[in-house]
Amino acid sequence: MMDARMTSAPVAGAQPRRVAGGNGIDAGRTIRFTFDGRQYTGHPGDTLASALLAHGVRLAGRSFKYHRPRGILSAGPEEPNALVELRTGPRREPNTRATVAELYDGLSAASQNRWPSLAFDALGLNSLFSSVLGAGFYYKTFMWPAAFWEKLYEPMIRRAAGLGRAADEADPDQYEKATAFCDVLVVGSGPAGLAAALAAGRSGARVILCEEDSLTGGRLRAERRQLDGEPAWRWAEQARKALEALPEVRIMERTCVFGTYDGGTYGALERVADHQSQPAKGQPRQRLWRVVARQCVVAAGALERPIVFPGNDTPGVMLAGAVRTYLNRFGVAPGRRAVVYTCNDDGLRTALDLARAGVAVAAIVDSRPEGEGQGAQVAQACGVPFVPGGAVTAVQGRMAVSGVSVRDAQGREQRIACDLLAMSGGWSPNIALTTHQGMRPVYDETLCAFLPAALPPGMVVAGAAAGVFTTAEALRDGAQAGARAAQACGFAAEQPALPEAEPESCAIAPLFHALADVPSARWAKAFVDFQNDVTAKDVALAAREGFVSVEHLKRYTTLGMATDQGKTSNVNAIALLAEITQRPIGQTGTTLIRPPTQPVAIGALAGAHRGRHFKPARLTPTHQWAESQGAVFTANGLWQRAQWYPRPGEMDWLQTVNREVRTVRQAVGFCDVTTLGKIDIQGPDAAEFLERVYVNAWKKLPVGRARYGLMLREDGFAYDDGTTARLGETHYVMTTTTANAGGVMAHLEFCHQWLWPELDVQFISVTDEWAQIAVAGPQARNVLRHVVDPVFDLSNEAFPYMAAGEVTVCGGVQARLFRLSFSGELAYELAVPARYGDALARRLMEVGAPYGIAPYGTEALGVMRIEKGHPAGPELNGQTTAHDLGMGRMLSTRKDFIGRHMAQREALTDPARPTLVGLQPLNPADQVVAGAHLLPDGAAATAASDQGWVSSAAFSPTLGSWIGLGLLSNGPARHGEIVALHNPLAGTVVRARVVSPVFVDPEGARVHG
Amino acid sequence: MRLTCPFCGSRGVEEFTYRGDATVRRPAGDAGAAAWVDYVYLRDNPAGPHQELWYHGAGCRSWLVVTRDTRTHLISDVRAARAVAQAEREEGAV
Amino acid sequence: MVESLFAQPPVSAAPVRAGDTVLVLAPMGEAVSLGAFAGAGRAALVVRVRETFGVDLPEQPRAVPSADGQVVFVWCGPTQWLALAAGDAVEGGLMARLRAACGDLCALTSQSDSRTTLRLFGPQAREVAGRLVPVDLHDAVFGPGHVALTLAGHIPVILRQVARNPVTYEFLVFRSFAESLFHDLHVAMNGALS
Amino acid sequence: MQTDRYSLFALLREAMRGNTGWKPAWRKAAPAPAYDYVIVGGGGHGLATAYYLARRYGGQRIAVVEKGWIGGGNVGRNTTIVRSNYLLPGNEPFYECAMKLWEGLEQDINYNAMVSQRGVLNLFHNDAQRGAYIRRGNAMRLHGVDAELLDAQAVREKVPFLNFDDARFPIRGGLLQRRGGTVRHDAVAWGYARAADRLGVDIIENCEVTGIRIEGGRAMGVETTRGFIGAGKLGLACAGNSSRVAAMAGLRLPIESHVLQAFVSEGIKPFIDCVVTFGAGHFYISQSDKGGLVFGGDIDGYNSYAQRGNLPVIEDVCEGGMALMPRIGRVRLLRHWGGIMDMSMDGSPIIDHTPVQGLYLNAGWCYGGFKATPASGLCFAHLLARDEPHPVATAYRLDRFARGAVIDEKGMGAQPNLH
Repeated sequence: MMDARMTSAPVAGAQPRRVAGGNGIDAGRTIRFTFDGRQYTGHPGDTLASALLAHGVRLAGRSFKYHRPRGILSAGPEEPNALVELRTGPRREPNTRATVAELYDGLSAASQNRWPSLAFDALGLNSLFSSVLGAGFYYKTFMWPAAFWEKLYEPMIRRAAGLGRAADEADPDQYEKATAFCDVLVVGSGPAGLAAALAAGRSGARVILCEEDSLTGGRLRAERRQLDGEPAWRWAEQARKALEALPEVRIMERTCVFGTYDGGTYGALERVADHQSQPAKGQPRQRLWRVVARQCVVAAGALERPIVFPGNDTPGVMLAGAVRTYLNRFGVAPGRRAVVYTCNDDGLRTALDLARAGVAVAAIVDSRPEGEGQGAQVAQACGVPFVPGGAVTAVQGRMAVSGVSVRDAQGREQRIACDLLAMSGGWSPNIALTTHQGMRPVYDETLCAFLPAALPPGMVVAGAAAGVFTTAEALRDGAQAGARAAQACGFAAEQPALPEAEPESCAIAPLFHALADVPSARWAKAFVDFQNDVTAKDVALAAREGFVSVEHLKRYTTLGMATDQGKTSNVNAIALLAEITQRPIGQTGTTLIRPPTQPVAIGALAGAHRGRHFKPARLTPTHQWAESQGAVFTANGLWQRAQWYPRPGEMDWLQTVNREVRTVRQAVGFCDVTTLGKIDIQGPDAAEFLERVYVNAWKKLPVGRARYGLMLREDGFAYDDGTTARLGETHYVMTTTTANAGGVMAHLEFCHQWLWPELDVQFISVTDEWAQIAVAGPQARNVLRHVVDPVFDLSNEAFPYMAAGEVTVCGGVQARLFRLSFSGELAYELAVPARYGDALARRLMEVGAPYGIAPYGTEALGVMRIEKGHPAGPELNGQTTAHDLGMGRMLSTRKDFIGRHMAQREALTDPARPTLVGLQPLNPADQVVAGAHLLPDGAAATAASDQGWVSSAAFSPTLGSWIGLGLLSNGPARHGEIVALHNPLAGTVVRARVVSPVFVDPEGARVHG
Repeated sequence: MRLTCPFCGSRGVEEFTYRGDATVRRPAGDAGAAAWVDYVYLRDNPAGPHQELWYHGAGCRSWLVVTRDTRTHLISDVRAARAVAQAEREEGAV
Repeated sequence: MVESLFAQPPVSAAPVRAGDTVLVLAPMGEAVSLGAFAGAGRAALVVRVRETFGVDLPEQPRAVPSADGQVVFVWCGPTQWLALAAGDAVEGGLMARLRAACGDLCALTSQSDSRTTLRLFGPQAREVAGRLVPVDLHDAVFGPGHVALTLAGHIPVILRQVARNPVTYEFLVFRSFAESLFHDLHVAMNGALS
Repeated sequence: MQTDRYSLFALLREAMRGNTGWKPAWRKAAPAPAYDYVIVGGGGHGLATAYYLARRYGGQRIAVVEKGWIGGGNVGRNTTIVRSNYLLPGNEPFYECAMKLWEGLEQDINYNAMVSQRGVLNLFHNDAQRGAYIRRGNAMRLHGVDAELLDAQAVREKVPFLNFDDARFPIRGGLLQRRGGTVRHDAVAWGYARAADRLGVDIIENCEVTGIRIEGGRAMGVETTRGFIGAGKLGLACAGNSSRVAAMAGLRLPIESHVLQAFVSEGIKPFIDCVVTFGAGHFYISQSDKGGLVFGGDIDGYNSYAQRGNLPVIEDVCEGGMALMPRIGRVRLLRHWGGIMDMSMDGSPIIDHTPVQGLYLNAGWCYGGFKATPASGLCFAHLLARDEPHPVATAYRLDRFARGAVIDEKGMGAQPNLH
């Protein structure tokens, strides 16, 4: 057996199978590429497939299961066989269809799923065991012993799995997204699509014409057809020019509309730079379009069906229409001596085109009986032997076709030598976009095709996609569809003048396979799904085992689940199943075609937001300053916050944080707390509103004072907390946790707009308006006196704990001052307009220096709140109640508020619920770990003894001990008890005493200082 | 999917967040426990037209009452929740 | 001694350009939100603003200048507007003027530092904006004076077109997001031009 | 009888005779007038229920009625992950019961469902997440379930292909359950169907329930497109459509139906050998034995019976994928689809009686249904046979919402689309 490649060893520059007249290539220029390391040449406009065929290369890949040698079946995106790894290194693209990979100078491709080489593939041996490896064989074995699955069988299977290899490194290219709006989206630029775009475009409608190919024209480029006496592809080019001249028409080539989504939204992928060796600087490789269209004309054409017969996967067996594409568009003869096998008149055209190109046609085999169709005439015109009522029963050759066995109507078999078999089972309308919303197509017996029945709103189908197969009718159908679509958008559309097309016949008699005695155990390998190696036998076996629904067939045999998603196999499979189960095709059903219509790179669906730009980063007003201080940042939601501020000589973060805590406890520190949500609330009913959203009372809060508030969800569990200050009679500013800032805003709007529209109140976020800086520590007041303008009295009497008011700072800058303390020290939060936050930090450093001031980060903030027993995120986790957090008494009984009723349910008021406690290890050096579970001291480490968990933990430099907050069953009643902190993940048990959650200054004297 | 905000116009669903059934009503303060369980937890969850609450959080911050078919995702009506709630109050008051 | 604090711009980057399309940080100006109180308050507010500023508060997503050109009122929701001072031109300050005019009829809240304005203009401006903003920016649909509260990528923005020649957009974005939006717009500019 | 067993021997024997001796995996049963037990829903849970009823509880005269073809719902639409890494005591024993059943499933039902315990790794990215995962891992360990905490370095060694160096939310570590993994989803339905069929269960396909006949407060059977079928006990196992079917008995459930999308890429050579969950985006992934990357994210977030979702979630999921694994940028998404989830109000399932006598409910599986399949079947069978909850499913009561004894793993409250 000879490798086809070796029979036509290429000389650089020579393309032995190139013929004259390719309308889509620039034959005047030659470019180079490599396949499996070997140098070849081609022309701009070639695909990798056409260029390989030009060199006589037939063998392009290996199949998934049996590693059968495979060639090039098609000339389009439906290709199941010729899949390659395109490019190398981080740009390696597995499973790229050679039939749509545009050739560029320097292209490098490699075959895949073979070892050691494409011509000799060791796993080709699988083919010998195919009778064991039939559909679903793996469900029936590999079960003993149980442990061997992971150890032996699965690794074996996984080694054989997959086709190409993903790149080993991050994709270096950029991707982009965009949204486009139009009145009429036209999908496909064959005769129907061009006519539709012209009709709609000339009405003034906004039209987007998407063509997944690099050139407009569709089959007009693939056929030797005349329109108005000119080659049809010329008309396509003129139509394109005419469209280009219309200001509201946008032509998008290399753009595949891959999905129909709700509300007239379509997903489309534009291949911006795939036809170049790599994108230019700043250029995205691909662009994802969300196209919002009022109307959509699907003119996506049709896909030719192979015929199922033994050996139909041998390299050199091609779709008849693809052969014409290679001849007419690319100027490539895919063989030197061809047999044409068809069941329809369209397939016969291949014989004509081959003959015209000088390729010997050894025979035309037409499945239809003598006298049906135009076979005899065509055969005569080409001077070719004609076999009516015939069938191809076998293919000779392993690596490439060397001949075929043909059975005539009388049952006589003959062998015909050839290197190309062009087959046509008819055309299946490309209706994928019509089924994405769950509308099932119906089978049309006359056309032997599934056609859309119901359509998504705003969608029409035209041309071959609607089963309108002749050029003249497709033009007319497209023009009508385009005009109607424009009219539906309110434009006065007329049908454009259409060119005159020659008469043509598309007559067809159904033919899906050439197998005798359905079903038969003797069938040789006749492939239905090429890539996944599903044979007619597999379909029969599945049916025998009861997998007779199309869904079951698909899942049991993996039919239609390969990279081509059954484009060339689904209809044949349904027809075969129908025959085996003796049902009409229409009643056998069809599976829905899932989006995308063509595989879409994950990078393109992801777009530009990658790596560090995965999500936007919100920066606080002091961010730059903190950076200049060498702060270490941490993400808090989208915010970046300073976690701590290391100083030279500090050994680790813990040392830094301890120093920051001590600074606050002993002198003064400051911390940017801008990220807390801040909501400005104004209106006559503001107080009443707060009464209803918070559990506690608000009406008596005086102007100039702040109060801590707790919100529940309506189901009675704690939701969020924070302080709200009354700035005026009807003016409040609420703070929320950083995490819930957006959620609380939505919640307030919900309550206001939906629950209590009668309340007169307005909200607006002021989170970004103010740089809010906590200044905390015994020296806080002294430092602030240097910042707050002297007319404002900061004395304890004039501005006590929980006071709030407007001040000016640094000589007249408007500011707000709140005497709040999260740390438990004498503390303030000073808010200045955000633009001054950076300068305020610098000023605080300057004026605070004599007092020993230092900035502190979120870590020290967290340590101090644990020392003070303030609940935060780990305690307010959506599973806890006010009671659990030690705030049960805050729940007012004198008013309705969100969550009040559900909070009274028995399980929420059970005293045995885990409740907030402090935990102090008996040995201060024993680390307390958040997430450890609380068990009675000495109890066995089982779930039955589990009584709670450690929610937050830290080393307290103030106490010189690790400490924790936890939620412990019956907690408040157990102060003094010793419990065991179990952390089986780390293998540790720490004994700790249950204490009050307030570790530092339990009387709260310092905040009043 | 696109929602037509009565204030902002037709927008992609990514600008909105969903809250659920808009036919349930918060019980009066003195309603019994069963009424609260109904309100907070029980849903008709129909396969067909469904009145539901959406929030145009990335837009004008309006809560909306949307009527949408849960089988087809087709939207037949969008109203401002506040207007709906106010109209109900007025009806109730009559 | 009169002290003052240095006002830090929200974006550190200098203006960027791709071809003739330019992205710049607009100068910080005064911005005040107006949230109309309920009932008759809203209608009264419209009247009061008309009397004081010679313009009707827009009832649709639009931005309208006051008669003297000193203030632009941007629609921000069914009961909210954002008043933007054009430069430092508002005598006595925008907030003070608004408070005097209509402080009793609406909530007035300073947004001067909440919002940052990134200005994008040039021949590719529409193309670039369309990369990030999922609303129809076609000239016949969205022109000068039009406003959209929407997302630019992941970032909430108030987008408005301020000129047609060259096409100029302003993205009003929360200050903390400004660096990220600036970056995203810059990437989109490079992509649209290539 | 023996000839019907699956084995390597059977495969070889059949290979010799052209694979002509294989029997249908299950009979195409026609409905009898009445059964002791009628299970509505021929998905994984319904079929497993029938199997365990017959096998472990000596149930006889059992039927499963299915409106379409068996396994056409969520058991054939999920991302195939099994795990028992739950936090709350109401959930953990139940899911561990499922895990143990998975571990012996293939030998039990004589069907290779490719239970692959390749490990499930949940990544965390900050201290708060770390604490929450430690709490969860320790809860698992206290229940006798395997769990390991990995630090960033250990994660890097295990899954070196993640984005460690240019991440917006750096990976700080992960919680690993080695016994978690994947199971070939369709095979679960087919395997249970085949095993139940061999025990005499009638699996009645293309038989849609159109009504529930109730007399004197008691469920008597179901009206179907193939006639009335009487039932001694009637079990609903039709998650996704629970509300619609329960409504036939006049019940309103604490459930909303939502769409969850799933995704598969083209087949590529395997490089992901465990299940990975991204803690800073909506993304999880595994790689199938065929080479496809199987991944998903959050539900779309609105009520839906349409079995399909929309672009924003697709984009969001892929964005998460690229943030976590930037080398998959050029791998192509092959197919995406949606399943209907019974999203309960606390994110946890319901296996309980209903107020209608003789009517039992198995519902509210959210997106935890597939991994639960064997235990769900076992516990529902137990409830049907014994009229009391199985010991590992005692928390899954319908009245827990009224009592407040919710099982809310995520702490999201009565907001199904947030669970």
